[in-house]
Amino acid sequence: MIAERENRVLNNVQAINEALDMALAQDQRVVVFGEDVGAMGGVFRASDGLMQKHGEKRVFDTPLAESGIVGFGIGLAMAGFRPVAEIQFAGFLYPALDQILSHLGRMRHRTRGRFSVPMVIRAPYGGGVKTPEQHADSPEAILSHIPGVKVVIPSSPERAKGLLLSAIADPDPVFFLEAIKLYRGVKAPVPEGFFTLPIGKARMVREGTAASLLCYGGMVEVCQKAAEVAAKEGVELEIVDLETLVPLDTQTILESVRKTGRAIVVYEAMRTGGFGAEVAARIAEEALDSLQSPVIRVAGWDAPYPPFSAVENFYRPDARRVLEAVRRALTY
Amino acid sequence: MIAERENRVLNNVQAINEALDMALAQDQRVVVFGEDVGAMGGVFRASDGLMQKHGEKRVFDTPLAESGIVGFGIGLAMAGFRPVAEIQFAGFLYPALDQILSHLGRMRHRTRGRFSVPMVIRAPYGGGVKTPEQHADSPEAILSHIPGVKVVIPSSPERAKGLLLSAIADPDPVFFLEAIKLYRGVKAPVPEGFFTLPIGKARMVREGTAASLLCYGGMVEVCQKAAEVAAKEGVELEIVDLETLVPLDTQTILESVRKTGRAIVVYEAMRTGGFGAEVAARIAEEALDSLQSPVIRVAGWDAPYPPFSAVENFYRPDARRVLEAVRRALTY
Amino acid sequence: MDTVQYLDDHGKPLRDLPLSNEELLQGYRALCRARQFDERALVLQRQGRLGVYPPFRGQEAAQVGVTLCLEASKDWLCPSYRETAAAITFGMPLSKLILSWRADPAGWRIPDSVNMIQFYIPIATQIPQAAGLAHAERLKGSGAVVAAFIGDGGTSEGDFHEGLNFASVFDAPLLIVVQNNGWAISVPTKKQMKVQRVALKAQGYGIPGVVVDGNDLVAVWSAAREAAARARNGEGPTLIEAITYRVAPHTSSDDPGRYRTEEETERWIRRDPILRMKNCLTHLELWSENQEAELTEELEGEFLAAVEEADQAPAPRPWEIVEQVYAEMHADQQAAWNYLRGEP
Amino acid sequence: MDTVQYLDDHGKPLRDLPLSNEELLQGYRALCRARQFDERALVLQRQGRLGVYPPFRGQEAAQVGVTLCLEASKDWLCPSYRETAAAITFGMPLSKLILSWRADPAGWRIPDSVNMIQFYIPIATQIPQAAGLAHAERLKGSGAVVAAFIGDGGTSEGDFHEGLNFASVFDAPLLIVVQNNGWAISVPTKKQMKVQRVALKAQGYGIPGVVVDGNDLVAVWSAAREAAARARNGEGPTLIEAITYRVAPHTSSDDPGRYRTEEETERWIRRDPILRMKNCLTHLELWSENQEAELTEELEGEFLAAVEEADQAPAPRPWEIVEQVYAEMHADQQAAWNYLRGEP
Ligand SMILES: Cc1ncc(C[n+]2csc(CCOP(=O)(O)OP(=O)(O)O)c2C)c(N)n1
Ligand SMILES: Cc1ncc(C[n+]2csc(CCOP(=O)(O)OP(=O)(O)O)c2C)c(N)n1
Ligand SMILES: [Mg+2]
Ligand SMILES: [Mg+2]
Repeated sequence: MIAERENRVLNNVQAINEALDMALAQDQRVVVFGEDVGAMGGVFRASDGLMQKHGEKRVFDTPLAESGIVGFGIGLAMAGFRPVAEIQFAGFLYPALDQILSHLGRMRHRTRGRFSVPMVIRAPYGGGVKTPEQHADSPEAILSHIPGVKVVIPSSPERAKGLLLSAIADPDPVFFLEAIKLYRGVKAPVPEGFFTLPIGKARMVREGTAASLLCYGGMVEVCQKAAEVAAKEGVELEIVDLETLVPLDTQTILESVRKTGRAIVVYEAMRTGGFGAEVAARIAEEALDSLQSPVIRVAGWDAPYPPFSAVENFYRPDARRVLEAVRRALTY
Repeated sequence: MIAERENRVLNNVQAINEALDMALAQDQRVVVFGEDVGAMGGVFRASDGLMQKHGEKRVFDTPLAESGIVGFGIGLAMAGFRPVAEIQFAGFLYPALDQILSHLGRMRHRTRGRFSVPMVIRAPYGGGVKTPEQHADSPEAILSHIPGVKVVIPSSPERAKGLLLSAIADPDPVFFLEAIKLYRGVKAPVPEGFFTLPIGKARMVREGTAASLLCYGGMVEVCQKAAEVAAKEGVELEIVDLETLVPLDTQTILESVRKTGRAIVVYEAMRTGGFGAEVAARIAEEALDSLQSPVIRVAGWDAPYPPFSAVENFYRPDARRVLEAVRRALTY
Repeated sequence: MDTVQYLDDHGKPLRDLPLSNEELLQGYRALCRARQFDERALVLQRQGRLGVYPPFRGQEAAQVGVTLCLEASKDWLCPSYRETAAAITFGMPLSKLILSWRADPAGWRIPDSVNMIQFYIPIATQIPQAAGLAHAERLKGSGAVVAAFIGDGGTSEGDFHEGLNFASVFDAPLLIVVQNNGWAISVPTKKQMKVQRVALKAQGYGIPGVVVDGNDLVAVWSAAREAAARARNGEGPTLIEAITYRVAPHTSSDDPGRYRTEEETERWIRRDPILRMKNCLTHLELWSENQEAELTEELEGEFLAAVEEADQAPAPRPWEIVEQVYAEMHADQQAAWNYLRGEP
Repeated sequence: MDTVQYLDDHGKPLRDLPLSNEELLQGYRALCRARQFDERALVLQRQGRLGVYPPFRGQEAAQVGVTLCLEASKDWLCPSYRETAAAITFGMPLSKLILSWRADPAGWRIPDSVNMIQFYIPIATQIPQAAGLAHAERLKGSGAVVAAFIGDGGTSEGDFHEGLNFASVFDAPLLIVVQNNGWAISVPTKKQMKVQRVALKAQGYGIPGVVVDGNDLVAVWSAAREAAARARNGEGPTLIEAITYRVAPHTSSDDPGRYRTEEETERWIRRDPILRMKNCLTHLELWSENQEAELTEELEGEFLAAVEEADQAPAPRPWEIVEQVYAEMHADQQAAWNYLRGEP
């Protein structure tokens, strides 16, 4: 694809493709690899055209082995490269979790700074588009509990481009999770040229006073829909897109909750142990006195993401469930 | 070892050994396997003497491959066995996480009940005894975010025996994490004979009024020490041992917090995304009005468990840090 | 390594066949039955009456040949997503398979009489489990065998290795069948492994490795039969590499034009396993166009009936999401269940 | 498979040696230096001046022979916890190694001039990383090679397989050295794999597999030299299996009496690699007891100086726990750091 520069309205895949292309052009240390990223350009076409443009040494297919991919990338990084690996779906990060938990985030710590792993691991995640089993998993909570790694989840084409360029330049390992639902679902203007956006900062998506919706990735769109509906009833919801889960921008979250007095955390992973628990915990620790109603989590149920596509939308939070939570909070 | 029946004061390893022995004797479907569990009886001797007693078909060594061990166990379970696998240290569960996340807890759901995996995976976890790198990890939060599995963490010999016998009898997969620090550190009377203790119930360790210490595994001992010190100053702390993280006994937690008005969650894993976040979140959701002070988490820092043994005790929560938290809560 | 082959590229027997005439006919019918399903399933898919579907066209012989050695109520089948042909031959009702590829829970509940585990999505994870199943049967002394299927791409995963190692160390009665179909989505086998033949990997586990012409039903069936006999006899696992080709797209969402030439595909279509088998039967004077017509009609009827049956399955209900996660729902799930029951 | 061997069990050359006299002497010194460290380290451990320590006695030749082919500032060493002898030969300062086994951060900071990654605890995880390092060097055209060590037990892990496959597919300049020392803690090799020789596994990856007498320094060195030359020449990886034995306990906390006979250990002690090499030198009239005494004295002095240096390392400070997790501390870590700084 190599995003058509003249038309600056891009979808998320195009924005990511553009960021990869620029990173490859700018920094000779960048290499892009994974399953089907070469000739095919990735199952979602995120690396479309890049092998053809930058050559097979810099953009290449690997064998079908995720632990191998991540381990190989760690080796490349220690030898001075800037590996950008694609894991085909976030649910296929699991075979790589040993490399991730044992090494990715520990390298700098254990070697006292001699080695670090400036690697980016991109993976599509989340549901909403009737993918086969395990293709809709949202494992961000697991990744966020791993010391030494960063976790970034963009929710718009512009953010995706700027954050991915930051992630590739970052001196530490970064997971870059891309909501499948937003890949082609959203189109928006994206600035041309090279720019970065800060990792570690939450983003105010919409200001409001009635309650804070704290969300990220595919749930931002859902919260926006909910906020629009609520606005028609005169209820002004504030939306904070966490964007970076680790390191988490606690200040922005707390400021919002202190302002609105009500916190609703929205995520599509299984509720128990999800990243929303961490957000809720921080609010309980640091904004207790501002809370006018209990923190509410709107999340996936304590069950696997349904492989049964007809019912997946009853698992994945939608605007209706967010609005129900808002109502509960406001009538508490 | 085969715990000496006459002396009913056992340590945790002996209690576990006794439970395994009884389960093997009682149910021919039970098989015990893992790395070094046979001739050697396990690196902590939990299966000491069991191969000799029950034969090499029922207690056996496997190749050194954790994904293989768990996958193999899943197969055994689907064919009607009751596999009890030992993973040598919880930090070596990581290579098995694909089998665990992809299959262990999904089997019943995906097959709509045709197959289930009544398997127990035992693993020593946690720090405090100067083990080498990665031998002190506490990955319970990751396991607790996996639908379809249960997570049990005993904190005394009696509980270990009764809960392990329940876990083996349970129709669903159970992780059974055993605090290394408590293996030989604690001796206590253990009832003879076969008995089970309920999975899914928290245990009131000590009643009190000033604040609730919510903890599990190796942290129970730490909280007990803190409570003893506080008691001398006339501060009566309540201690709830969660014992089962999944399914979590939220009611017991809430009752305690509603009573004391103060919640301190103690765990030794890395703070961000730890299981204590889930506990804090549930309190923020359901006991907000009872809280007289913010929830406080006392946990490991956002860093790997230090492989540098001289400083590990500054990472792992101790009574002093718990007491500091108590003071903060009480003076809020 | 030598490739076991009984039929030439046109289906003419190269030597005496190790199968009876009845078996040859049974085999051909099984191939046609699978092909019929695959063709019809793609039509359903295009009509929006199926979810993402991974066709197996061209690989029928490799799957059918192995599965004809198994007994559904005793042996085990551990497939990947690609093995619908194996499942059909193993005895899965077609209506269940349609529902299965509709991602419908009714399809995912496999009948008790069929010892098949699910079509696995996470690649290679079935291999250690298959080793465990096989070891279980050995411990029970049941004489049952397990057949696990995997693709050329799947051999790169650690679980492939761990499973083979477990199976070999425990002499588990297991057939590991690698369908080397030349591609893992867009990645050709030569980028997947440096070795020419997957079966060479068997040597690293001290087990027999066999290469068969995967488009030659006679070769597959007889090699699998020998391997199954060894396994039932306590002689442990065999790695069978079936050389074949995926002539269809990877799944109904794939566009092979992005990574391979039509010419390559054409070459393999000429080696079609069903055509070869039909020519073989014709050559042996075991088959007529009349019989062919009858068979086609029969299979069409069977498929249409299966679709009808599948269409009658009640729509899945939202609250099933939290059912069957544990033997008993826990409190949080019960709350979710109640909530979902309240849905319109 | 043939086992490369140059010295008989007593050290007598079986044929012309492929090493110069100087090299033979260099090799012997390196073996003794490693042995000296191992013996002294165990003493320190018993004195409580070292943490858990995994001795390598009996495996010196397998480690030293490979490492003598490497250049520390250019090539890479990827060891498991067992490879202190390799690290010593590669150029790690002894004081650093003492600190390393004291679990002291000062020891874990490897000098910039030494391209060694940490002693890895999670088994087999170094193999895919080594493949990545090797591929990186190939991309850079540096001519560097990577040597990764693993045990017989470690070959069972999926990462061993994935790493070998990546290395072979990318023709990465990598030596995968399996020290088959007969045991993985208490599990004998025959329970670990069905195959007699680990090196047979190389055939599954299309790369050369070599078996060497791991207690014969000449054999190890020359085989590794050939493999390294192939690798530098763009011919890809080699799997080297060094047959050896761990005559000491698994670690300082292990009791081998629980799983193996003393007789077996005795048998291997008689094939001690250092004794064999010394006999070889004596046989070739390259070595005298005088030289031996001098060497011993020199090595003792070196070790004592290293201990002294190590003892001077400042005690690790609590706040180092949260340092070097990221290039920059984030807010939560900064708070932890402040808290830990406030500790008495
Ligand atoms: C662990 C894992 N990684 C990645 C995928 C995505 N994926 C699905 S099929 C496929 C290619 C499989 O190729 P092969 O094993 O040769 O089987 P084939 O499709 O050719 O039958 C990939 C990469 C997956 N399903 N599981
Ligand atoms: C992934 C993993 N699983 C288990 C262990 C525990 N463990 C440490 S050493 C060892 C045996 C290793 O045997 P081998 O690979 O033959 O090496 P050796 O100790 O003989 O040098 C085991 C099981 C570990 N360190 N890592
Ligand atoms: Mg394939
Ligand atoms: Mg060994």
